[in-house]
Amino acid sequence: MNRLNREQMAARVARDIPEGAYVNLGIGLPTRVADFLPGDREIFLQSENGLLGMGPAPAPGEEDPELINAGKQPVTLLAGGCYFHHADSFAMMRGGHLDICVLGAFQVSTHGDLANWHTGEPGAIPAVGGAMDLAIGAKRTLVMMELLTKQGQSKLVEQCTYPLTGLRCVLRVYTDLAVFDLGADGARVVEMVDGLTIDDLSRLTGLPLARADQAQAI
Amino acid sequence: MNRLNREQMAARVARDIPEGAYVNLGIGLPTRVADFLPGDREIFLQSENGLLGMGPAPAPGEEDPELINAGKQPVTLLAGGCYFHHADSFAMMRGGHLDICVLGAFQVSTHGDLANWHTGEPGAIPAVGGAMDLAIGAKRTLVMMELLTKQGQSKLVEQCTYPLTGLRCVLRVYTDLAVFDLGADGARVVEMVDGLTIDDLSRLTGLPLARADQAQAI
Amino acid sequence: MIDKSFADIGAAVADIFDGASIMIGGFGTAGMPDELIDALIARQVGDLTIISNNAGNGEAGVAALIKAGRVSKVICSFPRQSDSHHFDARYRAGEIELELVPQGNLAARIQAAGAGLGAIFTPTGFGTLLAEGKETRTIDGKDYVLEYPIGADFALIKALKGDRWGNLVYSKTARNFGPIMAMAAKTTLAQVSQIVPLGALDPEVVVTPGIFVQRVVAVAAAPAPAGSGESQ
Amino acid sequence: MIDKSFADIGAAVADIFDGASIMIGGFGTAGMPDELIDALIARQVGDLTIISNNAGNGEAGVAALIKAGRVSKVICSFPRQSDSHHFDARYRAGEIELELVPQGNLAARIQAAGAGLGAIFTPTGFGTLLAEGKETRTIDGKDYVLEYPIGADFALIKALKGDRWGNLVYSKTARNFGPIMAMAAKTTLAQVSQIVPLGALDPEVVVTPGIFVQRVVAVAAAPAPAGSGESQ
Repeated sequence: MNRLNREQMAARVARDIPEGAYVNLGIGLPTRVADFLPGDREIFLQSENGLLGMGPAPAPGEEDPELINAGKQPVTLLAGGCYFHHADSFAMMRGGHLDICVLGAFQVSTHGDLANWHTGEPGAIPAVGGAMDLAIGAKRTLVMMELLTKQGQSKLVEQCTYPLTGLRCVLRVYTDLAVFDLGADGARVVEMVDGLTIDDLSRLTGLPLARADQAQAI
Repeated sequence: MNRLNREQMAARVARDIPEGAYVNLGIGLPTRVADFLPGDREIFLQSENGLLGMGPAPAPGEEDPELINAGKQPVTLLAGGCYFHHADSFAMMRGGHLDICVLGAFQVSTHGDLANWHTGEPGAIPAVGGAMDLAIGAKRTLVMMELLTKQGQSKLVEQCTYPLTGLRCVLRVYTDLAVFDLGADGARVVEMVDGLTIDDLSRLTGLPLARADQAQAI
Repeated sequence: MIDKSFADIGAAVADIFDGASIMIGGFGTAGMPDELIDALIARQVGDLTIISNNAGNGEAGVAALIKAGRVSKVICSFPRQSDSHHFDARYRAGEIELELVPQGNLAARIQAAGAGLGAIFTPTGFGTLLAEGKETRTIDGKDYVLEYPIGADFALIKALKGDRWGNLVYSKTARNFGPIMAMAAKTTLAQVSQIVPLGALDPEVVVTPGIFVQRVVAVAAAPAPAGSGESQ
Repeated sequence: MIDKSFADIGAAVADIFDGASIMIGGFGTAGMPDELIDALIARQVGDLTIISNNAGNGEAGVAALIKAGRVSKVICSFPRQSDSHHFDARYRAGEIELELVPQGNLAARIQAAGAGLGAIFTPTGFGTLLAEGKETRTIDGKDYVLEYPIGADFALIKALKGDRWGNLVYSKTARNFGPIMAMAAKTTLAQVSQIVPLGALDPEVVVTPGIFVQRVVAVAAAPAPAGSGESQ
């Protein structure tokens, strides 16, 4: 069984981002998707702190403290990119102008609920940032995450137990073992890694899983 | 009795506009106030079609069809002026950022209701423009108008009979015969032209009128 | 490579359909996308809903569209002008429906559509004819009217310069509704005096980011009217 | 002559009072008005409500204000960061109240305050903990939460250049909340790297018109941190 590593997961997501797409890549794992976007495809990366047309990290010594991404890392701006204020930036996100948003998750439910901002632990200081805006604003909200926690529990669930970020907002989940489409009818397996069966996935997740008509190997 | 002409009315209003004020002058008669603002006082004129720091009309031959005021007349921009889009422009007006707005009126009620957009005549095509936004948005909404119609009816009234532009929004009315402060208690006469008495004004307007404590000649 | 520029203005408007809602920028003639409107008139589509500040004046722009009989409804703040005779005639003939919206509500509702808000409580119009039948609420002692977003299938706007990604800058008061209409329409068409190479627009001064613009068409700058000075 | 520039940064903050609500620009350290905050710390006012995206990180800016014990409430979207230890400690000690607001709602509520709206129905947060107890409504099949404007007594923001009328331009992503906070606060203080003569800012590229800015203070541009390139 060829479980995907994080780079392979990022590469798999990148494959589904078409030329011309306006995309926000969430903090953490989704940020890596940028490294796998083919250079011959013009794709517009937005960062919610006010830039569109985000380029790669600057060369060492070229960092500008006033040119950062939402993760507060130094970035660059492509020719043709631009800056704008926070209300315009979130208008892009909430007004349905982004084609794709890729987010990490603690849990995703089979009908598309997302939990990725708060573990709900007592004593934890909550912080939400732009997570809730991203979850509900883009035309397509995608999640990338490992399917199982370190303790082996499925993060794809019937009902999220962590506090929700958004309701019925996730259309597709990319994991290290399979790709799932979500919807009112539940989760359908679009792709699996070699050597895995639907039954295996159902056992690992504890979920009834249907196979998409066009399901194939990742 | 020295009834003020329109230039004198404009000059009278201009006297009350302090240095540093952000001001919108409505279409028509109020536009003339600009001609009487003293040159040594920096006053910021806003036009709702997207400019702040409006200057005088351009010299003949210097008109720019893309540099106009809300009345669609060619204007100029002062050094230090700037352009912005319509939502930001109306945010200035509706968000309480303008200090003073000067409007014309069909009628004003003694408690500050304004009617200046529509005669209510059947068959008239209604047009409101920015009148309702201006009426309610500025810190001080002022009206300048002749006190009487050509038929001798008072335009300062107990209750407006024309369709309203805004409720309880006008603080002061400058007319050719007197200046009135308005409020919940009704109209108080702040100034009158020489040779006029409160009784004369009450008779002309058909209104009970109080004299402001500091009332004086215009 | 993404290139939103259209060499053929007719191709840029080719998918505008019967019954479409169309925002048209401009305040008076400043910022009026006359050439895009002419291209639209050349297509035989009608029953259009036009969202614009005015209902056309003179013979060009929105006035020409109305004259051609393509407009069934106008949403605007100020239809009646000294030279709005084409609108006036169609309106009096009962051929055009008018939804009159205070200018600030128009701007705010367009901006709300672009920003994804569901509705806004606005201060303008409370207690007037234009708020009749609308939900109202007193908030912190002040009265507001509930207004809904205004979006559109298309926006036709005029800018000064654009690039192949759709970034735009404007000229003076011709900016007016352009930036917010670009955000509120599903498909935004911008006519510009000049298409510049990518990167030629300073990223600090782009007014409309390309994400809000789907098509850019260069039109020859109109010759300056007699007696007018620079008109970039 | 109107001159909003202050030579003395202490004089610029001299009327900030106990219990004031203060918006502070910046996203992380980009756009954080450190010098204005230092001047505020030098005054002995407390019980402040801070509205900012973060609750301070490291030792400067909002973190220093919190460390100094001047803050009783924070309204922000993202308080918890790897180096937000001053906030964390005060919060866990029960000394600071936290109102957590999704970032887009924060921006929209600040913008609504500046624009004079009474309330907005926003799509973000519906069905989550952060909308608990709030009014909701389904509009055109989509669910929204009613949110109220956030204004403030003061805004402290950082821009690149300003003039004596208060016009501002910004630098890159340091722009972030500056323009909308300037619109939402009763009194806006902008620190800039340079005060330029009136007319030096192109009227087409002014981001914040002077009407939204009451005071402008020039601060020396910080020396570029070791290993950093240009930092205009």
